[in-house]
Amino acid sequence: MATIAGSLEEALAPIADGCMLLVPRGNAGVAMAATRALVRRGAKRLNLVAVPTSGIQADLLIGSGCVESIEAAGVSLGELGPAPRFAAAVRAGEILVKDTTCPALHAALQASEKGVPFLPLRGLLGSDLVKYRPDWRVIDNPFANHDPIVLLPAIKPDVALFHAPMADAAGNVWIGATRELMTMAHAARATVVTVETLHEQNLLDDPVLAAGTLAGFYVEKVAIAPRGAWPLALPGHYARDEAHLAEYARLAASAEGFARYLDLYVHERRAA
Amino acid sequence: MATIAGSLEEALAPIADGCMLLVPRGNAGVAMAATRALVRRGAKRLNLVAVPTSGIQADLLIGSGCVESIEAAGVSLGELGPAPRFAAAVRAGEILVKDTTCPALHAALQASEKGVPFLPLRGLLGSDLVKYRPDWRVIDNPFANHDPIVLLPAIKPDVALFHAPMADAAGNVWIGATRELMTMAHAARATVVTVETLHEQNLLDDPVLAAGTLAGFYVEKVAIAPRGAWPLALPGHYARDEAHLAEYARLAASAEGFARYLDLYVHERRAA
Amino acid sequence: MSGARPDGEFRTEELLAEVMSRLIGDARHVAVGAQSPIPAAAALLARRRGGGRPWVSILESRTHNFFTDGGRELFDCAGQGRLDVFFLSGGQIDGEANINLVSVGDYRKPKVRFSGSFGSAYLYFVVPRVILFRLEHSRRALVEKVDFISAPGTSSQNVYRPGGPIALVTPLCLFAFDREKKRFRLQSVHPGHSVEEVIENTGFDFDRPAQLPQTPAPSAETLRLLREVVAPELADAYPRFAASVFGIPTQRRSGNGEAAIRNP
Amino acid sequence: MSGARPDGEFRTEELLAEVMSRLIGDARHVAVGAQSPIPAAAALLARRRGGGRPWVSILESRTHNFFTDGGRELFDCAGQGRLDVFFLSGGQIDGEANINLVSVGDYRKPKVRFSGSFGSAYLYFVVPRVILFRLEHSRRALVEKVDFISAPGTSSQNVYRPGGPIALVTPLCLFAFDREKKRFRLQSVHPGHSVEEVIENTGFDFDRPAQLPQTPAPSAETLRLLREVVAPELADAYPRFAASVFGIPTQRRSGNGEAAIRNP
Repeated sequence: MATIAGSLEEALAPIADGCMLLVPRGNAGVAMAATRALVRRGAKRLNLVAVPTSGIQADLLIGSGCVESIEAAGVSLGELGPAPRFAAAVRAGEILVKDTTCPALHAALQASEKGVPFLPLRGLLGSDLVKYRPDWRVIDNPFANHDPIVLLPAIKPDVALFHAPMADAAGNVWIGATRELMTMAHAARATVVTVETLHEQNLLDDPVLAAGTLAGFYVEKVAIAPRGAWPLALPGHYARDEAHLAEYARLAASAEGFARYLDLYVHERRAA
Repeated sequence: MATIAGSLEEALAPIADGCMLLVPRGNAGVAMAATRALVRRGAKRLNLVAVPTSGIQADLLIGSGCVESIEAAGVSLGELGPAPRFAAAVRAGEILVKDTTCPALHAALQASEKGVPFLPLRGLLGSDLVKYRPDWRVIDNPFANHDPIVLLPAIKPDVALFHAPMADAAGNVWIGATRELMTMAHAARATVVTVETLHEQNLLDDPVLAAGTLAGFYVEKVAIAPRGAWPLALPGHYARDEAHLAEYARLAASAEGFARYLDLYVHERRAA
Repeated sequence: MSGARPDGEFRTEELLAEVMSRLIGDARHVAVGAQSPIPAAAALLARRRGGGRPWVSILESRTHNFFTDGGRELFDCAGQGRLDVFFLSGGQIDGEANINLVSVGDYRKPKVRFSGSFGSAYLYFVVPRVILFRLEHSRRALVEKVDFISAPGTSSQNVYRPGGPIALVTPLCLFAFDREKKRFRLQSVHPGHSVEEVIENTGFDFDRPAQLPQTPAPSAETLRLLREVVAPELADAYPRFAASVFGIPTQRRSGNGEAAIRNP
Repeated sequence: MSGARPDGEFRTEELLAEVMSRLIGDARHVAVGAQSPIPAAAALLARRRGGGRPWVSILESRTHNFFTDGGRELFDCAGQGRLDVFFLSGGQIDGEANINLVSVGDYRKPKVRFSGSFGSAYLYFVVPRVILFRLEHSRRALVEKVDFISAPGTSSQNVYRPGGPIALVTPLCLFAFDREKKRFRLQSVHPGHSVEEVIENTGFDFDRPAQLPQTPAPSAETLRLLREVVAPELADAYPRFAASVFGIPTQRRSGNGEAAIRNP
């Protein structure tokens, strides 16, 4: 199904304004080059779903006004502190946050992957998360007596977007042990992937590579974006750019600083 | 956790009489050498759970009187026809069959993997499978109106047993794309694995191998059993021994012939 | 055992593969389960004709199989709405398209025990176009009412069911299934057979048009594709079938660098 | 920035790592989530002392991490009963061990917004021994009642809950948690601090024994292990912490053949 796109911009066409966009956690292959391209394009009203957390990617999109809502178990810059544009937007009531917990997000995606309307999950009871998630249900476990359990409805994203080490001409993508990327692709209607390089052979022909490969069957578009996770890490390939992330944290602490960051690294295309 | 066992027999110690034993489908790494060792040991009252189907492995254990019950979506010799000892034992009422369907087995194992008491599954309604599975429940989907859906209770096996290409000294096992082996190990209390060879490096140190590796954390015992899936295939390593399987099908068609098969290939240890 | 046949002659398996291939239609993804060599041939034939479309997944095949998420992926894929066509058979199939893959007689002490329901109780519900096939066209195979329902042919309105049967292919004929009426309708009778033969050997009642067409024979080009292109591809999943129907030497099954092991 | 310190001196982080390490006890598997460098140090210290036991999983680490089934494996593992110890913090923690990782003030328009609940709302229920930690011991951090319950400290009898809090570690002291009484009990006060200081800076009421012991200082051997063995291992997950507390050069984080990229 997959086609190798001629440009990053072309690959991002399936990410329509207003769509539900699924993105991975910080070290799992975040498509940062693609994210900057979305900001440049002026993407609007994205309903972001982080699997299960996000950092600079969500913060950048929120600060740029691309986001209507975000479902996440956490949004932060890790050791560098809170995600400033996220926190500011929440305080100002500018975005809708659907707070959740990591395993609930994984389970709700697995529900979509399996084509079931919901998945149950232990825990959660008595948490205010349940209070603010009217879409969750509590039932009595039918296999026991007086045993309440939460049911999570399937999350059905329009597009999953991530960055991976390599793809082949058939659109097969090597994701390694970062298996949530596979669940994301199975759960989403369409999947857009940026990769470091194209692999010359078919990834499914080698049983060792195949074990870590998402079939092109699930992939809508692939674009080549070398160092496409920068300034985040692509584990096994490059580390986080700590200096740049610290600069981001410093600049994004204010609206003015954030605008300057965009000028420096996003709109000027110095980072693309 | 895993220790490399000194012998096949030692590795099989966790498979106690009366336990619930989880085994994979025919081309997913069936531990046939281990199965013959179980027959020689005179294993009793096994509650076999096939993921999701079985063939000569289940037939051999049933014919040898090792099996009390079997949960499976299918038991057959594939192109070679029905599984004769299975069919004979069912007709004679000698074993309890818990008929199921492939995705129900996968889902019930995923329930154990996730530590939830049940998983829902579409389909099934109106099938006589539901009629004969009093352990399944039908509820009204709480996210819709008048939308019945089946809930499958988690299957909690005592031991998962399979054969894989290689393990390392830490008990990490390379399973490749045969991911149900990972779910099986996660769902089972203990996992016993036979392998073709020991890999000299730690499998988790190589990101490409790690993508297809089950961590030793989940593995109780590993034994080296070259050609341990014979006469079944170990994909990527050796094919099914069609001639031997045809001989099995022919001999196992009668109780006498089956006894002769055991003499020839199991008790005489010619196959171990 | 056979090999080349005189032009124009064809085996029943070849005719059925052609019939099923036409039923596949404009699918995006066709999957074939266990013990289904003719459907596998049909799917590969459709893919050849479609220039690489549909995607074909053959459960027992290593080469025609893109699944890398284990045994559950086929079913998850179907649950996601990403599987358009599947094939099912049954020890018994009845007039309401219920299929029985479990047993004849009392379930707990059956007269005949079949292999089991495999994925039928799920895939019959979620795959939009399920093609039934039964290679024995007899009153004991095609019955009025199955002894055990592995998967029901139809469901009530409130049951989630985007999928279900569209047709039944046998060595004698092709039936279409009408989900509203819950009945089969005879579509065509295969060359060399008659409607009387179908009626005599069918245990259930079915509809039929006044004028009954004959199933078209496979063209020379179809037969060439089946024998020269499809048959060798089949051999990795169905070595015995490929050998007996198409004369493909059985050693070909151990392709992909796999050496057959004859003795331990 | 620091490096070697005179023998006997220790940093608060080192004391807390030692305290947490003792709390880990005889575990089989300890996991450490996001933004938890001191717990990571504690777990690695316990593993060193235990000669390779417990297994340690550090979420952000590549070397201390055996997970190959994606982001869900940690949680699945805990759900299977295969995770014995986990660490949680909170923007607010209250006297009933409720934790708040979400916000202060009105949820929909908060005064302060924290990062989010991460895995707490699940792991707090299923991990038998959860160790709470809070690096700011103040009345705004340790409150009478949290503004938002990310995860409750206790649950009613009929709620499935094999897990829960056992202790709370702060820079001033160690509290034990009594699940029956739903109250903290002061266990020991760290060297250089007093019970009065603890009372004055704690927003919730707690029990305490008549005679209150001082938390033992880490031994020279513990400090050696932390500085020479644990600290370098920490750097792949927590480069800034390893640099600022233990003086590990930040370039070490890019081990495993990963070159840091300074500029695009």
